[in-house]
Amino acid sequence: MEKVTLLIMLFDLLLGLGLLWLAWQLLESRNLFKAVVLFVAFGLLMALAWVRLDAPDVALAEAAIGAGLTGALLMAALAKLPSRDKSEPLADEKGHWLLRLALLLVAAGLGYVVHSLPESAPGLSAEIANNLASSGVNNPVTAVLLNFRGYDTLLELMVLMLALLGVWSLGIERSTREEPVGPVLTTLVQFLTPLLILVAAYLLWAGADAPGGAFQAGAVLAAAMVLLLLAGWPLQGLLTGVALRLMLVAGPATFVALAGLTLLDAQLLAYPPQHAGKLILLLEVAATLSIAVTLAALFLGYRPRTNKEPG
Amino acid sequence: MVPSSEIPWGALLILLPLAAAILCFVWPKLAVVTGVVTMLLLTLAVGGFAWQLQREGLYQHAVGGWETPLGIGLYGDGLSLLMLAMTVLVGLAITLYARSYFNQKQARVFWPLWLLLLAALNALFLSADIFNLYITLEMVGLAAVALVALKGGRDALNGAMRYLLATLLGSLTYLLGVALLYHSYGTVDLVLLAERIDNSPVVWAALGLMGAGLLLKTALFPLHFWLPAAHASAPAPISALLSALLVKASFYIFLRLWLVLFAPLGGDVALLLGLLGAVAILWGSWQALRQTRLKLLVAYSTVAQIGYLFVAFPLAAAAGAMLWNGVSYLMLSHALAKAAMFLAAGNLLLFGGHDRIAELDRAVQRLPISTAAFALAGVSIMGVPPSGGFIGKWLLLEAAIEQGYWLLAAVMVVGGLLASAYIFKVVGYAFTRSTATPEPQSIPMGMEWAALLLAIASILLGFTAPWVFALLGIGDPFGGGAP
Amino acid sequence: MSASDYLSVALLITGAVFFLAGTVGLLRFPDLYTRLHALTKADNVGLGLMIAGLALQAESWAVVGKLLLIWGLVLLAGAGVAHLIASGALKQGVRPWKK
Amino acid sequence: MDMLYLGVAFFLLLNLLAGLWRVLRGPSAADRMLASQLFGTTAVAILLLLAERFATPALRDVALLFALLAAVTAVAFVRRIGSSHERQ
Repeated sequence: MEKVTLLIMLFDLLLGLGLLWLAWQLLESRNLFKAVVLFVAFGLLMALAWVRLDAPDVALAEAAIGAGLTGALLMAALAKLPSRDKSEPLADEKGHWLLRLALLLVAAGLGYVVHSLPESAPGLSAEIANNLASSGVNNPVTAVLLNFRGYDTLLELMVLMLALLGVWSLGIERSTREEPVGPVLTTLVQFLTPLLILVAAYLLWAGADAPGGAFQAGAVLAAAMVLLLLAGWPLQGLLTGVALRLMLVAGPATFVALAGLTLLDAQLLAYPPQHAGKLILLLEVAATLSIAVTLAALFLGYRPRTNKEPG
Repeated sequence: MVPSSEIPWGALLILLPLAAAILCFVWPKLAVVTGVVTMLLLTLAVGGFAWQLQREGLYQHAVGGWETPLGIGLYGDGLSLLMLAMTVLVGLAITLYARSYFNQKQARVFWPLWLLLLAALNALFLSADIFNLYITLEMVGLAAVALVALKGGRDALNGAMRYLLATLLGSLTYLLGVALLYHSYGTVDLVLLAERIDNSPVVWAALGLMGAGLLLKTALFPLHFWLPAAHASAPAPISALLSALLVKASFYIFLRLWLVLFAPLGGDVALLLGLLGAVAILWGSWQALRQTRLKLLVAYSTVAQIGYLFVAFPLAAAAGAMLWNGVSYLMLSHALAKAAMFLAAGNLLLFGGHDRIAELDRAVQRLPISTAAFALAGVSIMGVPPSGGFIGKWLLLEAAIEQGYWLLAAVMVVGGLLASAYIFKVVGYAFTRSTATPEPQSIPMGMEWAALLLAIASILLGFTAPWVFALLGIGDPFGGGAP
Repeated sequence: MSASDYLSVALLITGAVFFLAGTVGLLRFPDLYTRLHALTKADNVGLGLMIAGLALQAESWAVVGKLLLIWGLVLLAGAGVAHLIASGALKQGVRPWKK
Repeated sequence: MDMLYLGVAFFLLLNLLAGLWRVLRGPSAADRMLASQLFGTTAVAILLLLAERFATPALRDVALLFALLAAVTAVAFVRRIGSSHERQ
């Protein structure tokens, strides 16, 4: 770690205070649209904060999710609210000061505790560096996510699937009328979509050696699909039935199949070292597809009707 | 042919339901068959796991071949086994019940969710890694939220939303604690943490956060506010698994953390937990007695019964492993009895089209199996011999009296009396004729027997204690052995 | 410092000034359309100058390419989005400001 | 040079935070959206400066993502919020 100069400290201080102020403003906002824009700005600053915390992988994920998907998701959700709910005051103010006081106390306590943390964390970096050579990849983050602690990632993919099932348990498609798409939007979308796909592929490929990987790539790919959905492309029509469901489970299914195969050798998720790199790439490709389609389906907000189901 | 002792039962308990969930997600037509077959296979797997545990002792498996702290360790002892067995017993009944309960549209979502929930629970009970536990906890929570929302409509959505907020708050608070511990000790493995941990503000903050998050999910008074609405508004099989299994999952993590991390640090926390437990018993039982709706009554009864689990904490230091055996037994018998009660209540609701207690209208004659199931499960909830509930409560009561905790002992007795009062209130109305008699609906046999079999099991537990305690001792989860 | 370093300094500082101008415009101009105008100056010119300044310092042509790609994207997306927002506002009846 | 990169980044961050006033003030949704577009560009510039200052090429990828994805939120705004306001 290099010497922290005064200017860096000032930058970090401004960033930290800015984040706190933003968080406060957005919680205080009575206007939901304003809160959404503030939340997008919060994501932006948060990505900068991850950069300053030396976590470019997380910064990439935050950029992909925060800048692209969250904003679009929240706006789409806002548009679905009846206008009555938007202007109504959100909650009564009574008793809130007690809650605020309690939260302030918790925050102060946490602040004290974090201050008393050891300066240099013991962590697992040394351990990871020692085993990186036999993990099949060169990016320590990817090694942890898909090899050392791949079991956690397998379960995390299931969490994503659960989230989608949660949304689907709420009911199916309601038709909405959309405005026709103008030439500017069409051109913009036609230009951006291939680029987004290209960048997703780049992030997926880069993940083995540099920050990037399945989650970031999946999020960018999902952004491409969201863009197409917004521009009125009838993706819903293509993404129905077994084909959609197969794409949704590609990642989890590959992971579970691999886990089953390794179990035949009596060791859950232990890859043979000479194939580890290839297996991780396979997992990443499948997971990227699943993550992208799941996020796009979550954006859609309902289960697309299959052809056999009545309207 | 692989010798059966080498079959990796532990890993199969997690992988089987995961694979099955994926299968019925992709092909909804196969959902029911897959669900039932998987449930039977899981029963077999738990049996195999028990046998393996008995022969070889503690189960430990380094996932991916990476030893801790770098990798994740699976870990199983007698307590894990008890929880797995509880899950599979309740799971069998719920599977049998759900087969006829859901319509085609709901089944599409129910089966993958239910199988994922089973996988998450099994993974949770086999984990000794506080971060991995967080993920399983998140899976369990999200699956439950989706299941609560399954019925659709305003009440279900409202219940699901409350549940979502409570469960997210709980797991994020827990995660914050995990982060603090990892930063301070460089590991998320429970066994390694126990070796490295010392008495510092960071540890207290971490344990406080993790504890608060878990207690919120376990719905210990006064953090129970979300439970009655969510548990009562869900469809019957969901209510059953929420009350029987889910609160036990977070309690199990709390107990593990307590046994290996909290307890050695000492402090008055145990007494506080005991007092909260005592208040929960009184408050929950009183509220249950006041309810006019059957499902809300059963839900408040859960709040009270959770209280019993916490009364044990101040007694544990002096009483040793036998007391924890009692707590584990109480967990198991409550799970069976409460699931039976919710399933029976679901039948009564479906039968009469409502669950107003005062209008149960001769349910004893018209729906005898379900009413019997409710009453039998009630016997276990009251803690009357020879039920499973009796064994657990007796061990607690004995310890409280021996150690001179008269107040706690008194609360437990009063709780039992209040429980009898609210159970008899329901049974009483089930005998009498009411004014309004709506057209009754027919109830499939499977749904009635699912409730009755569970209730019978909760009574039979009263005779199996020595055998279960012997299994519980594997790997010495409670330390110190019998007093 | 070499000549290219001096040039970089000048470009970066000029770029920063355009960003300042953009922000001041965003805060002080009287209506949506004039603010839009101020904004695009920061987007196009401000970022353009910054990228030119950084490109002079880049270690490889690949980096220069990536920098130019980023600028191109911001130009395209900025122009497209500005048009969409403005035409949307016009359709909704937000009137341009008149003195 | 390092001082300059950081100095300019700091200056841009100040700019960004000042721009938040427009988000808070409004008055229309479009105004707020515009301000957030400016934040996106500013963040891109800051990231590129930091990438040079700390010699972390990965930050250019973060900047690239911001540049690419800022449009998605804006398009969502135009297509969803823009039309829903008309009905009010």
